[in-house]
Amino acid sequence: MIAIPFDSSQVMQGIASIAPEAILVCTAITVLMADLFLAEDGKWLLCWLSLAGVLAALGEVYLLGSSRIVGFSGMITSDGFGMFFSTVVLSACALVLLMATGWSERAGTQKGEFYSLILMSTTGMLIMAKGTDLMTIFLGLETLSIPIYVLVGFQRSRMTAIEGALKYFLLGAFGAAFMLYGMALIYAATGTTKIPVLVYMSVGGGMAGSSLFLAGMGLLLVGFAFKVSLFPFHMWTPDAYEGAPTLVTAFMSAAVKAAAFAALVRVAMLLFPGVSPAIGPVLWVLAVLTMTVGNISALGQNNVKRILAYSSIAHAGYIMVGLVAGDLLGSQAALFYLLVYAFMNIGAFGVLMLISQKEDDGYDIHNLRGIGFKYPVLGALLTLFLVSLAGIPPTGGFIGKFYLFSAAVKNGYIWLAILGVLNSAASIYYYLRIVVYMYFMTPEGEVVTPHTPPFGYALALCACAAVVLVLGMIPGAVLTMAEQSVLSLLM
Amino acid sequence: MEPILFTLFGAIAVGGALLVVTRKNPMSAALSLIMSLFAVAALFVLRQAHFLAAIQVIVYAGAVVVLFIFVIMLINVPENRLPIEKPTVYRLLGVVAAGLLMIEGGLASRNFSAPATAVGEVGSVEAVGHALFTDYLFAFEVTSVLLLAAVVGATVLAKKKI
Amino acid sequence: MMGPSAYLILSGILFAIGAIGVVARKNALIILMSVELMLNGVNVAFVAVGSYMGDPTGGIFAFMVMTVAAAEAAVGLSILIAIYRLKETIDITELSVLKW
Amino acid sequence: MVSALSNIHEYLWLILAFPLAGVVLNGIIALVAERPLLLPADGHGHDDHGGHGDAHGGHHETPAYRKLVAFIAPGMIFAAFVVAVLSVLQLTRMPAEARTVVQTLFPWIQAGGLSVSVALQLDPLSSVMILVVTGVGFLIHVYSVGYMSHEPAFARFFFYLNLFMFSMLTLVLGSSYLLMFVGWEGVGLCSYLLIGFWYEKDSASTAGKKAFVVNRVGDFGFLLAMFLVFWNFGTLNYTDVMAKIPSLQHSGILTTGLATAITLLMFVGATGKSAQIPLYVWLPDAMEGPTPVSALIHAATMVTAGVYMVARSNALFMLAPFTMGTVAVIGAATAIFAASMGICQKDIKRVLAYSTVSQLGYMFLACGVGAFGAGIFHLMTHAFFKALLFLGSGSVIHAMSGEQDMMKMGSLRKHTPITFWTMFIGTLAIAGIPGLAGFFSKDEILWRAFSSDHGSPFLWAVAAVAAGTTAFYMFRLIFLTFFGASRMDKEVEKHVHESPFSMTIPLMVLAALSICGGWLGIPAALGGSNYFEKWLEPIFEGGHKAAEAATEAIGHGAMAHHDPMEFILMGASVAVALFGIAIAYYLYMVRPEKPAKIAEGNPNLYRLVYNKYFVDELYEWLIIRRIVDWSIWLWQMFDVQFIDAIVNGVAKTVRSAGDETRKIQTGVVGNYAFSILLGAVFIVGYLIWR
Repeated sequence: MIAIPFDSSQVMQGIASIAPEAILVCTAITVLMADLFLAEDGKWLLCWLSLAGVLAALGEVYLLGSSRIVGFSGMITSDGFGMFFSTVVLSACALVLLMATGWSERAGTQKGEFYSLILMSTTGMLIMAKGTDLMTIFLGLETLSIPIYVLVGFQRSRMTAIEGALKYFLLGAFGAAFMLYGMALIYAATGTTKIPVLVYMSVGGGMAGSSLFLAGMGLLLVGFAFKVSLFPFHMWTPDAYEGAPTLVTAFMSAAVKAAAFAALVRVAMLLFPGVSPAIGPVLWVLAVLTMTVGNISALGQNNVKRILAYSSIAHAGYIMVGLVAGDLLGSQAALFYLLVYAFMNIGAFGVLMLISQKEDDGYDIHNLRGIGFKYPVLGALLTLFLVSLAGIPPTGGFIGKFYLFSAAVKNGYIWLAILGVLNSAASIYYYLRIVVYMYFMTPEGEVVTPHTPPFGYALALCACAAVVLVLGMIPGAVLTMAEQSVLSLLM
Repeated sequence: MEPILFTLFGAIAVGGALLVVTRKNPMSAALSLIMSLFAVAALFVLRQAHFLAAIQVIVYAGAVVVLFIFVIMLINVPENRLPIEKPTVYRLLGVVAAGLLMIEGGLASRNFSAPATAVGEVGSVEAVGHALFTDYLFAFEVTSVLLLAAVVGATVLAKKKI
Repeated sequence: MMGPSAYLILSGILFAIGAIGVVARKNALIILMSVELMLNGVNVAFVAVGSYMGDPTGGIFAFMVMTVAAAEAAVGLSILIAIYRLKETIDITELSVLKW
Repeated sequence: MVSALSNIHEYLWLILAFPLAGVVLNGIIALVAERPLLLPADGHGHDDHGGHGDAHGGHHETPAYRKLVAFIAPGMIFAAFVVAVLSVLQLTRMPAEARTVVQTLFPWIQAGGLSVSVALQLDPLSSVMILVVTGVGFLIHVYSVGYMSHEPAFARFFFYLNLFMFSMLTLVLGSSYLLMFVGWEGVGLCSYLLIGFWYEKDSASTAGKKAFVVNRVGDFGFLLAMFLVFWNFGTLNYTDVMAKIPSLQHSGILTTGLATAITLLMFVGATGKSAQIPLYVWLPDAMEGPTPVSALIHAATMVTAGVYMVARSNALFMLAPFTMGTVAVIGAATAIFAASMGICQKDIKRVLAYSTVSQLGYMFLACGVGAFGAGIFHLMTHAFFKALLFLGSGSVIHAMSGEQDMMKMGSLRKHTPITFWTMFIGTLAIAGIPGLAGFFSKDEILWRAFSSDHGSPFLWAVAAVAAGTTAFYMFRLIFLTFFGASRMDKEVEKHVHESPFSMTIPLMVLAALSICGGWLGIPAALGGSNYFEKWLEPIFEGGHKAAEAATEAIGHGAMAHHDPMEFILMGASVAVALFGIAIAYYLYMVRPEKPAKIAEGNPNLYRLVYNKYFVDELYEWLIIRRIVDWSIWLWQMFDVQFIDAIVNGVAKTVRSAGDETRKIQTGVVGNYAFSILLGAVFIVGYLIWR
């Protein structure tokens, strides 16, 4: 019998490293329990309760700060990098919950399960972003995915929702299997799954000759590529986004993408340099194809949700540009862009949720006719978010794209930058199309009447708009933060 | 002894897997899946992973596939309403692609070699338990969240009235 | 003499067969089983590598994969039940309202 | 007071702050006061006005908020103008080599080796620009108050207009390429909003879209150029970039190839914004917007941003002879090409639009032959007379109750004397009649196109023919509009009236500027001092120095200012212009009436006269009609069919490619999984078999 040693300082350190996650899980369970005891007209409390938990977790993230805490024998590390992505994910979650205050009622998601699933998914995201062991990354991925599969199909009486859930689930499991196979091959090649050890082994091309390791990295990349929806692993995206309740779509597009990119950036910054001559071209091709396919497919769409889904694919391609560049600046730009992207995308979905009357048909672009002048604030907000998505100054989207493409130019990927800028130019067309419908198309019949957002919802929209604008005009602080967090990763 | 047993159980596992993907009736597929899973459990024993072999039988073959069978019987699609599946070029391409992946995986795996010193008492209940509650405690805890999410999710989607 | 790579190759074969099932079948239930098959194939690799290396990670990883597989099966099957209630089919080619 | 003035440069930010305040105030007013307009209950009134709101009779009480807007919007611009004038005056008192004032407002981006502040730079070049932008902008704002007085969305209009002014001033006052780009995008957005202002018109919203899409192609070039500058210079500030050129040249980083790449990409950006071949297509369509918008954005300010960018980067352009050649050739080609298409237009605003494209071509021609000062000089004078012409045409349209077809005008001279005389002055100026603004700037360009190291007689000849063509079509416009018999609808004719003072006073001021504006730059050959060129010299001498260093050439010394050739060419260009006017006079004043009159009075005589005129007929048939036909053909074939087809074709191809790409999204999970599997096979295969 081997006694398990108990080292209280290590346990404390471990608990400290996962304190935000612990808060989230506790909140999730509390919400589930509270749901049992609350009367139907008291359910609105659940949302605020969840929000309080998320904000507490966010506060805890900042209490922990960017100091490095290695927890649980190196399974998870709380550091500046984790802090950055925790901020992104938790703010996205908080925004979504704020919007849920005015939305759940009519969407039928005013339920303890809904909120606890969101919270558990967020927990998974934090774990994935902070994981320093392939196992942790995998478990984080699953913990974030399983609730999302369910959330996509939450309005299960709607055929599109449940169909989207099925597709996302089957492909998600399929994609996760690839990632797992990759991890197994990496493990076979190196005998470890701990990222720091892998870095030690692969640095300076130590593993570049091992086809086992290369194949493992390739399959790992496939898994990540699926989650961040890179071509040709992107096909689930439009379907799942369209089918899901819009609030969940907003959450997925911002938070899931950020978490998956967090792990991808970690792996890319730490492990890809060791195999860069092999994997560099792969990333290059993926970035270009993803941008192009995403943008081109969005051109002829009439469903606004699908447009934004394809746009989210294209944006994954832009962010990949930063990873192709592969240096500090590139990753920093990717981080910054993910933050901006979270806010502008949630904002855009938030406005659309108010305008659309119902899921599915409600998101037809024709419903936007005449909105712009009749509801100037909504119109202006949506225009702002779309302008930012299109990468036009003075919005955060522009700064992000500027950094991404200039990182590419700096590292000699001129053609990548050219293709990226061309793509960005093409993407204007479909963002603009939405604006044109809002402002320049006369409505056939009545202009739809958007829902009046309650206070929390309006607050979320204003916060998104403010962040998008502030990051466009004074991005310095956040850029520095992104830089610091990438540096803390490289330490 | 190991090569012979490996070949035997490996063949059963592959055969069972092939049956899973070729059977028209999901029930036969599920039973073939059990066969394959049992064979894999035997392989685990060959690699001295006794604990995992037990778990494989109890959790995988026992619980998961039973769940499958339960659902198959619950929704009980009549034989004549099962999807009609014919060999098409697309399917052939799928097989070819999967075959290519297999060849690639095989080529990559070919030069896998283990350090000669390795002695494995890592698969025993005690060793696994020790690792699970020391180095991998966190992973173990995360699975609890994962399972909770799965329970809540499954209820939300499958119960009659929410 | 059989080398340790034989287990990895077997793992690849099981994985590929599972992949064929996912790509080629129309019956959602069988697709789900094929995914389980793929995960199972991966487990063979983890366990074999772990035991050859004398490292517990492989075994633990396989253990985690089983847990995940169980969770995925539960969620996946409940999605199927919900679908069947709504549309009385588990044929994925009939479940293609969302496209383009 | 003196102390406040002595450091007026510390208040440079006010030039931006005033329009911004206007944006905010007008935005609030638009939201509060014009909100009812946006609601469907009042939708009818909106439609009635919006459709072709240029002019409507009917007198109604002006609401107080409209008076407020009418005061705020031009007032803010005027305040900015005052600050600009004071700043420039102080700049003139500084020694020539110290005339660069940079005011840092706040740090913007400081990370990853990039350090960009929001900073304003006042130097001779930007001082010219801000004076033109605020000055002409102010006049156009005043004019708009009258012109848009019947527009229901009055505050919204001025909100956009002030927003435009803010962006444009950011563009010209910013101290770095990044800030220029911000302004560049901003003006593009405003231009798009204002072109589509009457969005109920389908053509208006399509035109707006076209402008935006075409401009993106240009922006693409600008962005890439900016990246290249940043990674080779490590900075985007103009002063730092210019300062680093010698050392980078020395260290071999800044090769001719790099300079060519950067400048060509910049020029792609400039062709988009400044409507040069092949990206000029959006400008004629942009005339769907209200006329003051055409005057402000599509004639005087925004479209000259490309010229400003090229002039701003002159030091880089001088290092790239190939780009210089391209700029010159494109400029000259655009000048003649657009001028020839102006000949056949019937819509009064489209004539002016093609004319703008053509004049912008002149400016680029000047830049391309290294005469950046002349280009900027022409930019300024063009802003005066083209704004005048556009506003005049707006006044005409106003008088004609919205009619824009010149074939339905005529004899307006009697009804609208002020408009006629001011437009006549503008026409003389653009035609290059000696003494007026256009003469000096255009002649400077023609002379430099001929004499500069980068120039050639061929470029001169092209530009001179374009000048003659310009004179022709501009006088055609004048004759068709103001002279001859009335071809107006009876109904319209009853209402023809001179515009109110708020519209005519800006016309008169601009007319005065169109006369005197050129006197700043009277060339030495005519006994002037060419003050304008001297003023800009500090900006452009850096470029010439750098170019000399690159070619290792010994300085060419001062340009030979007293070359007798200059007088000959000057005379020739004036002669060409007069010839153009003469043809226009003959065709549109003499010819159209004579045959008809004679035929009425005496059939025999008619035949005689007809025979006598037979030579003329032949001549006309052989040459003049051919030219007009050719112009129409060119316009139809090239502009409408070819270029439009390319633009639309590319859009259509991409879109149908998109529709095809989407088709792989079959909706069947298995196919999606297959795609993932294939992707994995390719990636792993590449990695292990590489």
